[in-house]
Amino acid sequence: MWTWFYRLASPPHVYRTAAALAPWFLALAAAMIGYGLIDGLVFAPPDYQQGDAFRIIYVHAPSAWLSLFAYTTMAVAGAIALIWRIKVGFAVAAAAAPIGASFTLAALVTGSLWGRPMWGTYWAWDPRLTSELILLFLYFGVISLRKAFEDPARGDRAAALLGVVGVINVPIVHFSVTWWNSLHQGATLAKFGKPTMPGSMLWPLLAMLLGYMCFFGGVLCMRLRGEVLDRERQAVWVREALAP
Amino acid sequence: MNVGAWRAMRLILQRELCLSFRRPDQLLQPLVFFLIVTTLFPLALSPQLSLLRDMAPGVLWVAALLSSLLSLEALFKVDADDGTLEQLALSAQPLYVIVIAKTMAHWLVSGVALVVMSPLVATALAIPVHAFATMMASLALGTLTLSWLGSIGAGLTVGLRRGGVLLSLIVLPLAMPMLIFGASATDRAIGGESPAGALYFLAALCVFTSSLAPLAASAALRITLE
Amino acid sequence: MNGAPRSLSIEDIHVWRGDRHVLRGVSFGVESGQLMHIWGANGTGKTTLLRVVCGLLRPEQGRVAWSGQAIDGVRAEYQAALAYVSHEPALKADLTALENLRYSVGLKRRVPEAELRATLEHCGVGACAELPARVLSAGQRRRVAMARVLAMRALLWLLDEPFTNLDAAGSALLLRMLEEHTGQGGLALVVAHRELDLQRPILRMELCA
Amino acid sequence: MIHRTGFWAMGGYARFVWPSIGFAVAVLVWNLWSARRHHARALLRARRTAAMARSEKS
Repeated sequence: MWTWFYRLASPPHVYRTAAALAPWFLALAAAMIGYGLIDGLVFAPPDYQQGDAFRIIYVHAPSAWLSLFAYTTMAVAGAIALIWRIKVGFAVAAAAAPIGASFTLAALVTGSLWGRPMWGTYWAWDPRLTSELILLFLYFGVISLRKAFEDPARGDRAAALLGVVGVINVPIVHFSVTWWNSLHQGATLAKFGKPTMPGSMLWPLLAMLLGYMCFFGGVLCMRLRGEVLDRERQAVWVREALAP
Repeated sequence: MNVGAWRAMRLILQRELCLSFRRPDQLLQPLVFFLIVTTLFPLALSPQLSLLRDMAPGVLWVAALLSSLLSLEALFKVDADDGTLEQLALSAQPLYVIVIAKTMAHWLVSGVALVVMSPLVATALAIPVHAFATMMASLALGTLTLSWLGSIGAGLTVGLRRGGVLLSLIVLPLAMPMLIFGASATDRAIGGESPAGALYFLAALCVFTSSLAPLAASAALRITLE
Repeated sequence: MNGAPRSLSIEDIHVWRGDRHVLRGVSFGVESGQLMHIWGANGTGKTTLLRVVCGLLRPEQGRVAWSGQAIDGVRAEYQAALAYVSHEPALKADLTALENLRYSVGLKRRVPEAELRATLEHCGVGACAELPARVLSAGQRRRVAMARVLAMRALLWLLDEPFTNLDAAGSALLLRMLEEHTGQGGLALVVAHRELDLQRPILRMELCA
Repeated sequence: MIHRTGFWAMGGYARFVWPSIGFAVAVLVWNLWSARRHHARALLRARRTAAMARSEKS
């Protein structure tokens, strides 16, 4: 069972599988994001309180969700790599970090663009946006720590450890920020995502969420190939694959 | 003949304290920094007492955070530079014993000193005397938590030439919950409300980091010592 | 020295540093009473090899075994049995020579102060016991590091360029120490550029780039 | 035509909705572009290493 697992996680196998999977993920993503955007922007009815501004949720919520999902992926891959010494885990963690950071940024920008008409200001220290901002800082920490080491293998392991520490911290940050916010402003701010959303609004949102996940899978595969190649530059299989 | 973990911890603690008291200037620098930063705020904002009282907990906590961070960079780096960290790592003691002893020593010389000095700064920032007890308790818990978090960051950046900025980049986001609870405990005490809730959360954070950080920091050291 | 004969075996060690294949399948064994002299040009991985043997550096491939057991499994026992001197003497500049010994040797075994003083005396730096390491000369610091190795009463000595900065008398003393250590059944790995003229036969290994 | 303007106007929130969508799409495109570039560069580095190894051998 373990040998099978190690073979599955062997770099050449991962390199080839990622190449095979990426187009499928991206095609699915294109279909779902395309449907979600058209249905969400054109056909879904405007919100009775927020009007058409609520449509920003179709890009904000998937970005925010993905920012957390990518961080978790990064931490879990790093933990697996540290504990069971599966080197591909480091490559996955390294590949997930910049993708996650970009979607964190997207969630922040779209969130504050939504905030301007709703709160009258781009930035209102809303607990979710504040957590998202701290998440961005955590991403920066992990990415710069990896780059700071001259020896990439050590950078990988240090960054993986920081990722694990950060993922434990994320719920604490979220809880403390929510607590802090309730202390200072009360729940007066309008919020995204009411519990009862009619289907006509919900379907495109679900499609967007799934589409973003697929997109993440596809881009992760693409980046993963680069990371694996960099780590295996000296390996025989790379030389054979590149032999003229 | 073997040396137990407690004895080893006591020995390292003794070594650290001895080293810090041989260098009193380095002991005082973070404290002076704390004083200077807290002086900056009234100068930059306004010396109006009512305004100061509103800002005081935040100012106090941010200054404490920064000055603690300042001395954290050296936690493992000095020993790594002169080769004694390798000797400690090869001393047949588990790495976390070393981490715990060194972090406690750091807290004793930086955190406790900050707590002791805080009433002075608090008076200058117009914090009423009845809030001193809460403020000092929260600072004690907060600086201890920060020392633990910092030990992880210091362990991760120990081999790097310019680790200082990176250390702050790593540790500050992790320290934000602590800042929130600490500042609001102080804030509530000033306003005459019960700070119990915030203090409990702060204590919980402190216990949580105290139990996990030594493991994380020793894992970090094992990676960076290579 | 304590009892049973021990052996250290280094089995097919590979270490990569970035793109550089520093150690390419190094293997050898050392047993009680043997000394291995490791030499080779700069940059051939001598220090790296010693760090692998210490357990500070984990090799990409291969293993280090102490009496047949991988050192990862018997870490505490293995570390208690070894004394390592890197190319720095590893002394705290602000502590005295004696305090340096107290806080490093003291972590390995309970050791009375008088014994530490006697060891310093034996290594020719008894007069420096109360001086901070900062004011000692490079050669004196080396001697303090030698005293640390002696006082640890370790079975396995790992010495990285121990002759650096030592004068003729110091080198002779170190050679005598190595002779006695191996004579009593100790093991030693010595990285050195000079010849080790001991009476006992020694093992030699050259590392090549 | 009225419907078209209505759609693009987003009920008066066009200033916020379209930049949001635009930024989100830009992030998606950036991810695709940078992932491609990342792999291409890694390929280049690997080729260079392989060429160096070959020249060392011969």
